[in-house]
Amino acid sequence: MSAINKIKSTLENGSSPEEHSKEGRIRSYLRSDFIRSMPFWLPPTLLMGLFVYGGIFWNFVISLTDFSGVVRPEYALSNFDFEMYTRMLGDPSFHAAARNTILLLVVFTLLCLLVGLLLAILVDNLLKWQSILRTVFLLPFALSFVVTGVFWQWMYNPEIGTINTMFNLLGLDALALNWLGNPSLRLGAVMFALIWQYGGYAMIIYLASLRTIPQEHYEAAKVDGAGFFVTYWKVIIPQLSSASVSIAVVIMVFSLKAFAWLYTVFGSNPGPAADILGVMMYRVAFSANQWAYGAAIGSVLFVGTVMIVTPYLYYQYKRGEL
Amino acid sequence: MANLTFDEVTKKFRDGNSEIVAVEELSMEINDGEFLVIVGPSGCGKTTSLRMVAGLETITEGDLRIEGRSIKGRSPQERNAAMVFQSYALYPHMSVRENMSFGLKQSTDLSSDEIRKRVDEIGDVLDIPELLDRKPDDLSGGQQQRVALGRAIVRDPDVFLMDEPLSNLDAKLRADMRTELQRLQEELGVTTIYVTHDQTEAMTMSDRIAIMNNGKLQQIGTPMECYYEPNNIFVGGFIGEPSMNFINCSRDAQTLSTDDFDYEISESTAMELESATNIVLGIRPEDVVVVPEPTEPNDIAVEVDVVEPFGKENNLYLIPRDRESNEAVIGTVNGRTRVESGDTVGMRFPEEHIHLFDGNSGVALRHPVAEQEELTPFVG
Amino acid sequence: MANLTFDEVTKKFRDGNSEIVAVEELSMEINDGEFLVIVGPSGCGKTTSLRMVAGLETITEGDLRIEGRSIKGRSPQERNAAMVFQSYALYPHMSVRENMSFGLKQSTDLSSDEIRKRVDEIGDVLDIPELLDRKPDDLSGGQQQRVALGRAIVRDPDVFLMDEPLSNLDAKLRADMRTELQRLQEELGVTTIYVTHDQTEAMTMSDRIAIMNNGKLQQIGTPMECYYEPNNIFVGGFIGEPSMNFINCSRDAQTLSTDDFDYEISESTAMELESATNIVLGIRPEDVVVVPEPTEPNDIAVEVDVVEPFGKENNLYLIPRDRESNEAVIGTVNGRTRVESGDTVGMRFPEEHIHLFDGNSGVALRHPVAEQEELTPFVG
Amino acid sequence: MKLTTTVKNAVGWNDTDLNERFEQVQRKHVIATILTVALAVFWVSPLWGGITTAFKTQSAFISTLPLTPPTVDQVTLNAWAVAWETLSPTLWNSLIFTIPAMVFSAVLGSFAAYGLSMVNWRGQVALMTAFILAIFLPKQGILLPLSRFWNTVDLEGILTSLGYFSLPFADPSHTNLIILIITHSAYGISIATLLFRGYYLTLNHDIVEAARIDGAGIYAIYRHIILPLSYPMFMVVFIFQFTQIYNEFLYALILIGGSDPSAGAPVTLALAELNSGFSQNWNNQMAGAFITAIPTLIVYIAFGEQFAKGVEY
Amino acid sequence: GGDSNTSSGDDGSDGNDGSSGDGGSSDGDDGSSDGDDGTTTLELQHWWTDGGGAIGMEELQEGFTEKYPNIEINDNPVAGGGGTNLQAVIRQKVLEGDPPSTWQDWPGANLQDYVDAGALKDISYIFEGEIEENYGDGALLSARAGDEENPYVAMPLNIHRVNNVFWDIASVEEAGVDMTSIGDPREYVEVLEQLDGELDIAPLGLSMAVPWTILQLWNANLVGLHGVEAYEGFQNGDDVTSEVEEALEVTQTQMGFATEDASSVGSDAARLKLPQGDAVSLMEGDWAAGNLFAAENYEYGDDWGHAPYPGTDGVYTINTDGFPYPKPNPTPDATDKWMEWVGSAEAQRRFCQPKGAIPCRTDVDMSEFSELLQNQADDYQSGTGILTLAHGDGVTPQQGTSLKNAMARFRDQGNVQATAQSLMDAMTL
Ligand SMILES: Nc1ncnc2c1ncn2[C@@H]1O[C@H](COP(=O)(O)OP(=O)(O)OP(=O)(O)O)[C@@H](O)[C@H]1O
Ligand SMILES: Nc1ncnc2c1ncn2[C@@H]1O[C@H](COP(=O)(O)OP(=O)(O)OP(=O)(O)O)[C@@H](O)[C@H]1O
Ligand SMILES: [Mg+2]
Ligand SMILES: [Mg+2]
Repeated sequence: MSAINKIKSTLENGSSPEEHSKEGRIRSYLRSDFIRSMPFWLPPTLLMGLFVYGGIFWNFVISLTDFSGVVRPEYALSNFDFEMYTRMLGDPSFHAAARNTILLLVVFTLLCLLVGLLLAILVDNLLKWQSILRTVFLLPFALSFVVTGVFWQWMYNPEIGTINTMFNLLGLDALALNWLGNPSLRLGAVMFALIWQYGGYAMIIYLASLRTIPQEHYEAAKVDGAGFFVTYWKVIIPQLSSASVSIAVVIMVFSLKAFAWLYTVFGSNPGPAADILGVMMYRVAFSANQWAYGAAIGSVLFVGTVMIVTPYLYYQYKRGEL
Repeated sequence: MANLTFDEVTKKFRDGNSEIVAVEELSMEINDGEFLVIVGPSGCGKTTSLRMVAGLETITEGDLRIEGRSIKGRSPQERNAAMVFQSYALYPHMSVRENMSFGLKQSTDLSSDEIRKRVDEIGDVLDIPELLDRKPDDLSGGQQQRVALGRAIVRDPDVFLMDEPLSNLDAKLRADMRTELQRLQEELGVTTIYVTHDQTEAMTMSDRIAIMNNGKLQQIGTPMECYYEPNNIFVGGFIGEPSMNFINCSRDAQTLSTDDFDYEISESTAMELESATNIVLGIRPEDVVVVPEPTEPNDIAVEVDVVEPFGKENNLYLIPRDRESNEAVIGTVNGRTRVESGDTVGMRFPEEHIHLFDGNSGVALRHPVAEQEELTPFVG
Repeated sequence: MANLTFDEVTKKFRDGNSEIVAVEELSMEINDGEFLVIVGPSGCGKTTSLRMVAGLETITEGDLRIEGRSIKGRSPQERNAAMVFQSYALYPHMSVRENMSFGLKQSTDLSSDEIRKRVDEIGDVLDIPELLDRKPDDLSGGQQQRVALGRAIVRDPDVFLMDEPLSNLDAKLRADMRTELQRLQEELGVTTIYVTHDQTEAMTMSDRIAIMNNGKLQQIGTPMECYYEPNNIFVGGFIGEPSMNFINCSRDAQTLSTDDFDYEISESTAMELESATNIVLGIRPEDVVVVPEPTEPNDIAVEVDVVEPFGKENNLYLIPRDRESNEAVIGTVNGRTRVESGDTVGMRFPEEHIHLFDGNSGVALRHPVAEQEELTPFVG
Repeated sequence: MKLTTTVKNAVGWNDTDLNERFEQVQRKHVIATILTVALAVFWVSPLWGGITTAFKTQSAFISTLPLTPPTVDQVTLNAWAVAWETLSPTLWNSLIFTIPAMVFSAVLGSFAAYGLSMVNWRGQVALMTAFILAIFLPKQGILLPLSRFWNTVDLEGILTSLGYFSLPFADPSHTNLIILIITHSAYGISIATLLFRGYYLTLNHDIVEAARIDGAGIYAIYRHIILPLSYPMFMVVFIFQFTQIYNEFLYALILIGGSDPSAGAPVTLALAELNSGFSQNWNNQMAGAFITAIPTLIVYIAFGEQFAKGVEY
Repeated sequence: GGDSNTSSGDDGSDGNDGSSGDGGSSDGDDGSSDGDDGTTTLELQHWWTDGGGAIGMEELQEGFTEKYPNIEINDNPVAGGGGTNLQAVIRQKVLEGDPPSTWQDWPGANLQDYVDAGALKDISYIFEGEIEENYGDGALLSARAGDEENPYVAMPLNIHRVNNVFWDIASVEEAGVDMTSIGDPREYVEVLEQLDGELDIAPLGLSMAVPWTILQLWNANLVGLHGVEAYEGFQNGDDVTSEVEEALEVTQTQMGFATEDASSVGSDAARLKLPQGDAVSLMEGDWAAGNLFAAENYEYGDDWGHAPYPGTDGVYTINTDGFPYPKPNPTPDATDKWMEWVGSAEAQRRFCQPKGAIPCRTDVDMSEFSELLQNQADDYQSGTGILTLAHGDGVTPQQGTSLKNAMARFRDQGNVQATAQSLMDAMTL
């Protein structure tokens, strides 16, 4: 049983009803931790509920109307339909954006974990400069997309950009590609830049998690005859799975923020190769004044993300940590 | 299976600017198939010695040889030593079978089938065939311990290295595992170095005990040698539970005097002491004879301060009468003995059972008369 | 300071759909100022019993009374019990002084000055005045243990509750703290319930021992009662180290027979057994008499399988000759005894020292003849 | 040769006992050091490009590569001056709402995590799920409802009727800033709750029980035990939230609707002023980017260690 | 479509009348606040925070406050995203019924949604007379939200010409090409080929990171190849498939001549390719001249040249900036005055000269303007004005978004037929 359940049951049992009379029950109910802990969880719940779920619900209602232009919609049941959702089905822009969004949520998250892990392993094996290099990798995390978007526009410049300059210097001219221009590379380039920005976060959590693995496991593997790579691959990395899950959740949140990066670099029109639902929603609503359609995209995005996160929640629930 | 030689092995750690000498000029020979226990207080360098054999620490000076061939500089993989860690260090994400197979996969060319067969065999030996598909987290402490052993055994190593493998178990289980480990080692006949700070483990399990203190070897010998003929005060105090009683005396010819009493020794004993005047008298609690009242010349009148009952025996904390001293002499009496805190009794140190040490160097000057008794019933 | 009554206390946990009965109809009375040790194997309900007293668990059935007044339904704050946790549970962010003051601040109206004075006092009692301004993380295990004690003592509670407070310490320190705890409790005279699974602690520290198994109380009594007059096989086996030997016998009149040997009992003993035919003979290792060879009628010829040397004594694992059986009888002999694995010797169970239990219910039918001996020297 | 020396210094070799060291400092450390340093150089290169640009004259910018540092006659502080002039009035606004919002979201998140970890009731799992899902809210999707909401709630009127504006420090811009504080707090709660909850799961529950026995109630336990022990996680959440809120653009854009500093506009809106469409002045923009990033960079460099420690739980 | 637009426009103007009554009453409020401290605050939002626009804006405000000292201007810019940020803000505010006094926007069809919502006031009373007479037709059309049927709802301030070609004289001379005599976009393509063959640098500077520049190029090609009729046909939703496709094909070919980094540079970086010597020619709006003028040692006429985009001589593709008049209006009097000021020759002179655009009015003294702008002004007065598709003047927000979206697809996927179809579909939205 997890520690938390123990805490729960202690606190719960500590003053749950023991008296059997009605009066006593009410009294002890009022004294129960459920009631007494209310001041702790109720205000944040209300605030979060109002803004987040109120907003989501409102957004959903808008998606049922025909709201466009700059005339406020009439919220009447008779106006409600799912037209915007059917429209989505036939919209090639939506298909492209949905595909890219899923790719970003899944592939970017995985890559980010991978890079974070590699960085963590490297930093963990340093004898010196650990803390300074750790800070270096974490620095981009502090910056806003408005800034990093511009940086990467330069980095990717096929002529004067750092990336291609580097490849040319290394004699790998074949790899000096048109990163943002070539539609088939664009999304990958976006992910790479995002990894640069968020890899440090993954690294820092992985580092923390690596520290919890007893030194004996490395030594046992060594004595067992495993080399450096086998030790990590077979012994260490599998033990990081729960850290990976929790990093993945946060990284997925970040991947939704790719909106700001794309918006900085491509405006509201990254093209089908890199369009994502967040950008499309903004474009549709705030450039084309098609609020209802934008709202519908927003609802789909939220539900879709939730579906991707559900396995995580279930995993947490199974482990009794929800 | 091999013999192992420590040749003046020294290990220094750099700690900032200072140097820590963890092991100092350790020399000993461990015979093929022997079960050697290294014992000593915390920080005395036991683990470090073991890890040098495993190849997890480098050797600063001296040499280590297996079957006469130096293993200095070889990587752990090349040493064919198997290690059991105090924390077990089982890989939590692998099943028991995978844990046990891992070393074989990494360091041998055996086919999966052979590995499977071997693991099954060892599983049988250790009586854990039904656990093979579980994860370590689903096992009890004792079962984990067994798996950790299995992981070492399965590799059929030249040397077993065990670092306090039983210290995470509770008393009962520890006693069981002790016997089992011993039986297994005998069966397999693999040269074994076993590290512990628990002298009971050292006594009961080992062929020979190596006692270390402050990085230095104090004594190496069979349990009985170490118990009955400790080289010095340290060994005398460390081996045996409860500890040997030590009494500081000044000697004048055949008289050992303390503030509380005088103790006359025989001439032959006195001769063994040569010219030493600063003497520590050592006597084990079970050798202290408690009598209803002092009758013989050397008997001392004492008060029973505390009675610690263990069932079969009681430990009496005896304080010389009319003394404020808190330094009690512990004497063991039969568990059925009617004696209570506050009683006044006599305490006797039979001369044939006393140890005498040089008070300055701590070196043993005289051991009890070596007497191996014929079978006599135990009168606890 | 108060007496404490368990009145048919039952605790059930819901675990999914099934129910776990952690404690079943536990009734006992703990006297004012008494030191009661609850002992039993893992999972027997010791901790649960303690936590019910603390108010950390509710009581499913039955009642708990302090000084005759039910404390059921009262919150922990209202019970005036202090608890020492196995993990110490010191507040890591508070200094030792703050740790000790916290309870007083929360549950009394004492002024800061009074609290300070009281903490200083207790600091002196525990000999930790110089630690008061340190943080727990800067203390050694033993010091932390002392602070945890201090935190409990300072509140001057009606009851002390301690859940395996020494199990995180190493053997030597544990032995020291044992004595100290006992001394303190005697000094303060606070009713104390102490939970452990270590029978040595139970024996040496307690006024009385309560032995639990499977949620049920097996026996409550002084250490000597529990050791010499165990109520049943469980208690007999649990108390004492090494454990009592048990031998299943079938009885025909005055003869107890096993596959290996017959054992004749006296008429008077036979009468105590009444009609029971399925008998378990129990004898403690130190009561087993090992003789060079069988001479008397009840003597059994055995082979020494293993010799476990402890220094002052050896445990011999004795196997009836010509038998494949692995079930050895353990006999303790003097440490100086010359005996080796493989020797053939005789084993004798003196009738005055045997326990006889009903083979079906496990209940004790006959205890050894109660004999408290006068002081005799210990011949280990 | 030079490389070896560098590496030797890096891994702490000195020339004596080199052989011994070579065994101890294994190859993997050397390789790790080389790789990590190379990656680190790559990692900072975009930032480096930004810095060099910010110090270059416009013509130097046109004629040189971003990563080459400016020569003496190409250096100018002009861009910094321009950027500072544009941004400085709004930097303060940013801090005024970022810090309270960071504190509120962290405190409320810690409240929620405590309240939801320490009690057991039927709806608890559902509520926790709701908190976690809330993290995934696409924020572009609720801009419209959000601005509707704040237009319906007449905060200015409320503040006026509360007499807020007669306070000495009050400023009309505070209406907007308070709107931002509340909004960011509300949206930050969910991630803060998640982070705190993960941390509270690792706390030794014996401590809580000890406090109960010591006579502490739910509030006292939070106040005296949980809160002080949450320090490392507060550092993490603070840093996390500071970055997220400070760098946020969309909410401020829609809720404040202009980069007028006296209306409470944050620095992110003002930064956009340096990038106004048809002709972009990179030098100013880069200088602006760095000025904007100063607070977050300070936070990371000063508290990065705490962040790293805090996430170890 | 047009009909219902018109009728809703009528409705709008009905409401307009009603709310000008409202305006009157709030006017009264204003008056009372006038009485209090004698000043009114005009809230002005725009995105000119940098470069020539910022200087022009300063001039504009300065002139206004000189003229109306008791009207204070609350200068509240929303920069970034080439105006999209401001537009997002304004739409929110209009939806909330809480617009600023006025704001910078592209007049023309871009305002159609506001007109439909009745959110803009009929300001014919300001236009009638002097302003109407002196404004060019294109500017007046954009003031009517791009639709002759609408009343005047916005005051255009300046005009940019979108159909231009710029070139680097040294390079062109090296290649032996005459940029001024190119007849149409196809010939331009041949010129590009020739440049490509002769020179090491890219023939064309073009930004493809954002789709509006491609849309702008295509727009120019359509007019250059098929004249104003094709443009009008396209705008009216006629079937001009073959014309659209041909223009797309040409555009696609041209994109092939762009600099290698076209897809990752913004429009400003693309313009700088000329002074940097990385590209020979450039199809851009005349705002690009601002960048070229700004480059050191790079002089108009000596180092770089300008001409109308091939085939569009005599056509003036208009991109205006202006100020819509929202209702309800927080400061009707002050906004009236602002509108009058913006419509004045003085204001347009002060603004347009630093901005690098020509005035909407034809009676502004151009003597201090650059030679290039003087030429442009002449062309504006003599040529046919059409509203640009790449910005807001000629298309509604919906149409504009769809056109750009189609172009972004075109850039990535290069499918001429599909793009033509989406482009034409967009215009029927
Ligand atoms: N990596 C290291 N760096 C510096 N000093 C070390 C290192 N490892 C051990 N030491 C020091 O060497 C000495 C011996 O340590 P070692 O671990 O061998 O003791 P031990 O006998 O195993 O003790 P324990 O019973 O506590 O495990 C100690 O003083 C310890 O502090
Ligand atoms: N909160 C709980 N929920 C369900 N079952 C529980 C809970 N707490 C204890 N139990 C069960 O009740 C029984 C008694 O547990 P308890 O902790 O009292 O044992 P214990 O004697 O203290 O054991 P140990 O020596 O291992 O500490 C066990 O079977 C345990 O699994
Ligand atoms: Mg050790
Ligand atoms: Mg327990």
